[in-house]
Amino acid sequence: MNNLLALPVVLPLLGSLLALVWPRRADWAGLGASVAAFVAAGHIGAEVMRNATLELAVGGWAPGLGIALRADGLSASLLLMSTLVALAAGLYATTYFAEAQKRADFWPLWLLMITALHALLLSGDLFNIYVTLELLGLAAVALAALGGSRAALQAAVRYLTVGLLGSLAFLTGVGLIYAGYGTLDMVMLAGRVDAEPATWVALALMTAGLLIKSALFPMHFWLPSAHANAPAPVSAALSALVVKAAFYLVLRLWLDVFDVALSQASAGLLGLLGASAVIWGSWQAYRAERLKLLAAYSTVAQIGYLFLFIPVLLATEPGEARDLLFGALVLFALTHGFSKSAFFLGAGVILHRAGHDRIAELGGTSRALPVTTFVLALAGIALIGLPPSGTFLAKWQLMTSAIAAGQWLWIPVIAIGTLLAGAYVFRVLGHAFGPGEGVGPSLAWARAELPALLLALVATAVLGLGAAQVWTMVVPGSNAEGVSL
Amino acid sequence: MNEIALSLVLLSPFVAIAVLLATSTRWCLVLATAPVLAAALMVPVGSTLELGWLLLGVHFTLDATGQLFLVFSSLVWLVAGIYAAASPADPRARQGFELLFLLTLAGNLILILAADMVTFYVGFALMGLAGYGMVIGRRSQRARRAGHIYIAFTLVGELALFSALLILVAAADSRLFADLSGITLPPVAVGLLLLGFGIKVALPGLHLWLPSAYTAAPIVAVAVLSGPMMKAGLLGWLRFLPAEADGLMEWGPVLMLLGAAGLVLGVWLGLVQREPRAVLAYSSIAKMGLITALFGGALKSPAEAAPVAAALVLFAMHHLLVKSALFLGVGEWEKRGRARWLMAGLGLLALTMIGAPLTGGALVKQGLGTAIAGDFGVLSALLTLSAIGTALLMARFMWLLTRKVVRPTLTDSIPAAAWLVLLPVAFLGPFTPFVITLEVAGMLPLGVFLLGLAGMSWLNARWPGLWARGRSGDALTALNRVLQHARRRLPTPQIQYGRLQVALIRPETLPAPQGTLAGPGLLWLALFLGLLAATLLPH
Amino acid sequence: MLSAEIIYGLTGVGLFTLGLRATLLQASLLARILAINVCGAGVFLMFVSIAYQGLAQMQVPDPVPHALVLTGIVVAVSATALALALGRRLRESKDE
Amino acid sequence: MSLSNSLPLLILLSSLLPGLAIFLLREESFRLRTALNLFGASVKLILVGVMIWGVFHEQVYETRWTLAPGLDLVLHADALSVLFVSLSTLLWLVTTVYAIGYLEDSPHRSRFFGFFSLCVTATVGLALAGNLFTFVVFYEFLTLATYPLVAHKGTPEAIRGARIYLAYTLAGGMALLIGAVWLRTLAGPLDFVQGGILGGMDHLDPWTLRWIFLLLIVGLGVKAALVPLHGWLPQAMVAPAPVSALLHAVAVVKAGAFGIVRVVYDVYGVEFAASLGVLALLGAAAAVTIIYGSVKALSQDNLKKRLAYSTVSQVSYIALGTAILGPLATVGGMVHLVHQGVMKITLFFAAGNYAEALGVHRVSEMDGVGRRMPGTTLAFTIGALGMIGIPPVAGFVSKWYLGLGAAESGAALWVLPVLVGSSLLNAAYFLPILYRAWFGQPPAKWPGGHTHAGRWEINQALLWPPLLTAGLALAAGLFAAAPYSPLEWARLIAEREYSL
Amino acid sequence: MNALLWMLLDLLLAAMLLGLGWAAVATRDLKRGVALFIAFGLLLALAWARLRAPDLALAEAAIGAGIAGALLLAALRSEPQGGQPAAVPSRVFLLTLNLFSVLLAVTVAWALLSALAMGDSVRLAQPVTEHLSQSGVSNPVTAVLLNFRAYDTLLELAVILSAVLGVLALGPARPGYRLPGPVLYGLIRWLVPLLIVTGGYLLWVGAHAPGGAFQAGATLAAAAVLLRLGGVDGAGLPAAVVSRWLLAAGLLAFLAVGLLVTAFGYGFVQYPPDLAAGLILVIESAATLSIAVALALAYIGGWPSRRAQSGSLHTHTTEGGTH
Repeated sequence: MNNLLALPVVLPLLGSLLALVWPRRADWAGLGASVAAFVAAGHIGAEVMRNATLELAVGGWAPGLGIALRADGLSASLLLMSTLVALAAGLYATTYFAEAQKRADFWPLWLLMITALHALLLSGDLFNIYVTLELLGLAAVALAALGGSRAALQAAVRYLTVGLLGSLAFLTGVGLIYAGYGTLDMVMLAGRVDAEPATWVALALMTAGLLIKSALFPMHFWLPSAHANAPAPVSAALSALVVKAAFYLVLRLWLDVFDVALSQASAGLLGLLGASAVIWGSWQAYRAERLKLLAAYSTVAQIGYLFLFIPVLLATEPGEARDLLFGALVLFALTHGFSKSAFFLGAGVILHRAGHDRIAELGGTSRALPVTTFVLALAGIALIGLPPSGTFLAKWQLMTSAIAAGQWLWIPVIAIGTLLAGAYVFRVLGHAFGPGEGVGPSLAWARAELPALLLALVATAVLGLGAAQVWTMVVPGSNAEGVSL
Repeated sequence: MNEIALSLVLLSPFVAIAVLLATSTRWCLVLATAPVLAAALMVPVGSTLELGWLLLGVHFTLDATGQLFLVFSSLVWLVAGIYAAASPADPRARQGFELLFLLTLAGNLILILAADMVTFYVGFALMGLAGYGMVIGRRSQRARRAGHIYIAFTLVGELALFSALLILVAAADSRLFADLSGITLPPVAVGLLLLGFGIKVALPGLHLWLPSAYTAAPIVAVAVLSGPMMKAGLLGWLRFLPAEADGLMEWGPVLMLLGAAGLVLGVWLGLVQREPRAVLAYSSIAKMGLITALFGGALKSPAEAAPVAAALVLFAMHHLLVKSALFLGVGEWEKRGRARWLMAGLGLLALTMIGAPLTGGALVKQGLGTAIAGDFGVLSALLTLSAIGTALLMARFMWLLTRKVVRPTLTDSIPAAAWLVLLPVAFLGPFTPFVITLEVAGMLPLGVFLLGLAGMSWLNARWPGLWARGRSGDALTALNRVLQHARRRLPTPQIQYGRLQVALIRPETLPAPQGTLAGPGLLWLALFLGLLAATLLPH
Repeated sequence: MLSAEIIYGLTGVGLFTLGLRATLLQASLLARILAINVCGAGVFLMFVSIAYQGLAQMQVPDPVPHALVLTGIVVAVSATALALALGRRLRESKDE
Repeated sequence: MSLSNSLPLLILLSSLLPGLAIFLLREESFRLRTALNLFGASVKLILVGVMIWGVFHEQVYETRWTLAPGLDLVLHADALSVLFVSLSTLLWLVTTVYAIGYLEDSPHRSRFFGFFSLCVTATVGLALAGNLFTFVVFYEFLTLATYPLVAHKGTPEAIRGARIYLAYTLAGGMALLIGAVWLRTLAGPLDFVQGGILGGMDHLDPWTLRWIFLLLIVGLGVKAALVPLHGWLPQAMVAPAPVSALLHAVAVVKAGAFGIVRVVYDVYGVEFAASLGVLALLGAAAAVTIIYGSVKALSQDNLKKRLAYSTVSQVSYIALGTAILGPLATVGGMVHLVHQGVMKITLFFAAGNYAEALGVHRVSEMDGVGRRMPGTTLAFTIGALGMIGIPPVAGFVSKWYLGLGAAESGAALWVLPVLVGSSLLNAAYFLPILYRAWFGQPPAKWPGGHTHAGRWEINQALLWPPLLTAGLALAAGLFAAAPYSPLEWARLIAEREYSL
Repeated sequence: MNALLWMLLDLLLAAMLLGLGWAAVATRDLKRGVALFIAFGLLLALAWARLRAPDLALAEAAIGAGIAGALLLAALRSEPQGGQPAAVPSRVFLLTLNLFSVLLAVTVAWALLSALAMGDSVRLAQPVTEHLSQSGVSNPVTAVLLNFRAYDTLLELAVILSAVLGVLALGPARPGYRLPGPVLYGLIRWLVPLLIVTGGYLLWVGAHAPGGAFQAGATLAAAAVLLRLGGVDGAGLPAAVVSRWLLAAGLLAFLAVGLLVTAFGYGFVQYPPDLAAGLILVIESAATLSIAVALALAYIGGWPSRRAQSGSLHTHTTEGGTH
């Protein structure tokens, strides 16, 4: 009976309710809840490191009849990331939204979204996951619309519609599964599923639904407009967390639940889509004229990388090699989460200061906002996948496994993607270093810039040098020792 | 003791440089050269000096040949030094002339005393490059051009030498000259050596730098160029191509041929020159041609090599002295015009040059004659030929001196004095026991010399301006052309951005009704079916 | 002899499909939302027919799918509300 | 935490921490920044001194940090790394002094010096890298640290140059990465071992190994500016003089060359590489580069560009020495690693001084600079003569051993003409400069530059560094045979590599 | 015979569902579409009843058809007449789309049939009936909703909340309707209390018979809708401050209970068996209020303007709310 697992869901929910009933105290309620959730997530992470997986049967009913919450390395690490990113982005939001009214609107929705994320990451029940998906989708759409601009609204509408389609497809799959196997609990299901029509179709439906939500090429069409037009903190969360949640589900279903029904061919298809996403997304990012649009497209590309892992994972024999690759996958997801949120926050700062985020007119930013420029650079390093960022290690491992598995196709894809990433990141930096007016203080705007800086540092330094910890968390029993001092 | 003496010899130029930089007095030239001469006379043959920590490990030694070179060279350097120090300052030539003079001297001394190839090379390079500064001493347009030509040739020579060295060291697995005699010298190396030193000794074809340099450079520079520096080339051959080493015999004829060519070329071109300096320059070419030929002879028959070499060295030393003295005299002449005592001195030098009786020249030539008596038919023929040629050249030289009118410019007397000191030594040549001998070998050139003078004055009276066609220091622009050619711009590769064409379609822009989700939706359905198919296929 | 669950199940599938298709083809937001609701109704119908199958052994139908569908209906109506509000706001922004 | 496993880390930190601290300094706090810089540099110098002594006495220094299971970040000190470390450390100190003088009262000095220190950190990391993975890490890190330096001026051409630099180096880094990963899948953790690690593994397919070698060399060749991967180098000339100096002498270009050495000697093993026949390829590439670079240099009127192309040519001597089988050539290549650095940095310092004091950027403007700035020009002269290979300057020693190695191994006799030809070309593009500088007629008025009042020809912080490095270049040649000289280190490396 | 009759009835109903559904989404005229959709909803309720799911029948009638219909009708008001000009897809495209849709339908049907044919059809019905006694309620659906899978319901309330907050964040409500004629007004006065009472009843009865928080909340919301139609802009909602509390009430109660029990050593949302009935009732009543307010606000489309807050009937409404 481990009630700890409920906290990451309950705390933000409480926070949102408090923020709802005390609009004037919204900031405090929000930040308090975020911090509390972060602490809880930290505890869960520690627990998971100690003994592999945690489970909570909500209501005391055995999984199957009741709903089970579970945390293993994967969900725990993602949980940690989401709490930290949420905290930083929330802190930034307190300065991003000038007028109190906006903040009063923002906080409850924001915390509901966080609630949904955590619920999704911890849930062990297929239908419950559907509910969290819907909660996540609605809250995200509402937040994306907060910008209020016409473009934002249009994007939000489209986001909502495709999101609903995706969830319906997922729900249909759930129905088929329930019809076939009479349970919704994923662990029980893993024991029962077999290679049968119901399984295949259900898997295809759920995956297809999730692919829309995770914006895998060519289902990314809704993402750039939605992410680029949302308020900066929201964009950060959308790109860093929400999209990844859908991917997390794909991973869960494919690796833990339906592995018997899978085939290398289907994994290969996902891989191909991922590859196209890498190339196309990076290219679009390079062509983008606005900073936030660039970031959004880069998300498309990075999601592609995540899907590249899947065929390689399935081709790798279970065992040490596969654990290594899996850890790399998690590391990649984490690094992208942090770096992308940092990038968006930085973009937000620039947008606030310059009144626009047109890349071609960023000249002088490095003088006016040195810290923010530094943030963009750090985040960019992680996006490109250069050392010491965690992405670098992840890519290294991915290439290693791909070569070992003889899947050569991915190597040039990764290479081209990386180079394009370098092109778009340094295109921004080049303009930022370029001539422009105004020399500002070294730290322009502490409450706005520090969160971004924190996230960027985590992505580039902490996750790079401390990456070994990710493996210890994700892979039970792999203990990498630190520096031999 | 010996070490100290040797190091004194080697250090004195650098000490002098220090003094020069500290107090820019010009007499440090003397300061540098005087102790060298002294030491050269004192230091016993066979004394060595090893400096393992220096460069790649440096070995010095003084052997018989080396001593001869050292004594005569340092004598010339001393006189040249005094001459330079005393002669009035040329404002444009000031910068660093002394410095380069001293560096050249240092290089010369190092190479003379070097016992291993690298050290020799270091000295040779130092001498050659610093020499450039002396050549362009006057900065005149002509001097600059001469300097460019000189430096180009010098560099080629040094690099040839460098490569040869590498091969030799690799072959001998040692840097010491001593270890060369044991092995068979790779032909490539020998060829490179001939090239490298051939430039210094002005073999035909490789001589092109010489006339322009001699005519354009300050007289002091020419004096040392024509004397010690030129003979360094010969020393190089003697050091690197020990007759005892195998694989050299077939090179003998080659050298003899080249030498003969040089002799003929020098005489022929020398006769048509209109400047005393140029005539002397070509006579040097001719003389070195003879020396080359003799050296080739020595290589051809290793058995008799030793005596020939010895005589050759004496001969070379004599020429070294006389040629330097002649040039210094010409320098005086250029300043004073036809002063009687000057003309007399030059006459005497001309006589010893042609080896007229009672001169050192006669002695060394006689020594050579005896050394090559035997199966060196060709060589003795060459010897005679050179005697006649030299005589004619000297006649031409003296005649030009007498003909040409130079307006005297006021000068001080110390340089002249220095020259006058050098004069008797040069006249008497190497200090062999002085014997008066009258013999045909000596009379012939004398006769030719006098006839030549007479003939020339007659010809000139008959057809004035006959010699007008002669030109000195002929045009050499090949190297410049090479450089010009290389200067032509090559296209630099520029890398292109944004040209990359991506053949991907945006899912939004399918041929679907706008404003609906139909396009993406279609793709989505396709995706679902694709996934399903992919999952089903294997089962 | 078609059993009820099969009839309604297939009906559900049909509704799901045509709702989906309409969602894709409709240009107007309102119509699209209608279609999505129909689509959802189809899914719910599948669930309920699955539940109905339980009637054979136990005398009551399986209550779990009912609960799920109840949740689903509420979710659907919430989404509809939000979507319509967005659409309204969008139109106003078009007008102003 | 004993010295033996912390020293490499300390050496790294001694430039990393000051660098990071400097970022936080305000623009005005000039003294503090200078103090930090010099403090870091001197501490590093001391630590490196300890390391030199230790390695000479066969001490083992190694820092190991596990990044991921099976992926260790290893800092390890062997003779080769010490050679490079000491070079970069020494020149860092000098360049820092120079940069302080060069950039006085110019904007963004904190940024500049911050990245400057990071750049050196990366270089030292490269030098101390104990396995291929670590090397790749610092190789990329170096790219990042140098980009802002190249772009420092912020002018459009600076940005452009930086972009081109980046395009080349990132691509190269990618090739290197792929090669390294590929090799790792075949051969496991690639710790650098004297004599190589692949020689023993005969189960590997030689053709695979050849391809990997090609990938690695292409990756390293970009930074080492092997033709045709050299395109970025002349463009990077827009950087401020100290940066160019560092780029060409120590950091970027040298990193590539150093990497080639590592791959050939400590990964493949030189004998094994030769048996694969890949060395011939490398040698050919190096030879072509040497000649091409020199020929290009002839046609440059812009002084820094001419120097840049001369770098293209000179650095390939190292690759050449590596490509020739045999200890002597190895010695030549290794020692040139140091010699080229010292000489080239001198040349760039001098070039910087001309630009700073007289506004002279082109060779055609250099008439008579020798009289105006004798000290600088003396340094320049020594450097140039060294580049040509004229004794007793250091360059001669390198060329001597290279040539000797070539002559010794009969197979590589073709190298001699290359050496000779390149030396001739070097002379052809350097001597005219010297001639103008010393013997040319100075113009009535210099193109520009701020006039420096005082008894020195230029701010002392700009005068002494070139003189010092020039002195080093001279000393390195003059006392080549003395203990602890670069040559001796190179010999030591060769002995340990060939286990003589 | 009997079974055959049933089957024919089923087929008829199914056909009508499909027909109505098709008509609703295929029509170009949005008004018609909405009307058809409401009809479709009612028909669906019938189908639920046929499938022995009375709770769903109620919910569908109240929410699916009722509230959703109201929302759609309200939206129609501002929808430009006749909808957007119909976009005509190219022939080939339409063909492909149809083909794919058919394939989708076929595969899903195939899967569904095979799933229905697979193994035991009991599924979770077995454990539910076994544990029903401990759930504190006798209506299995309510048991599942508020006990076995209470966690779902918790999040579901959050879903409603997020939707409403989203609506509220989009800006103020539209102006309401002008005052209607006396007839309708009288009707409203008469209907509203009835609806409120019904809602209270549904909430109460949910424990052992069809009904529950959602149906009840929807009914109350319907009352609010009527009020607004009756010209009360505020739809009888209390002041914003209070409404906020009401919005939060359901979740607050849920969380309070869920966390409180943990203090006594129970798991999260694990009711002590003997208290279960009471706790569930508390939660349900709070949830009812929240749902009602939420749906009402969603219908109004934002916070009603201040003036609207002082609507004629609002005190009455709130009383009813706190029933």
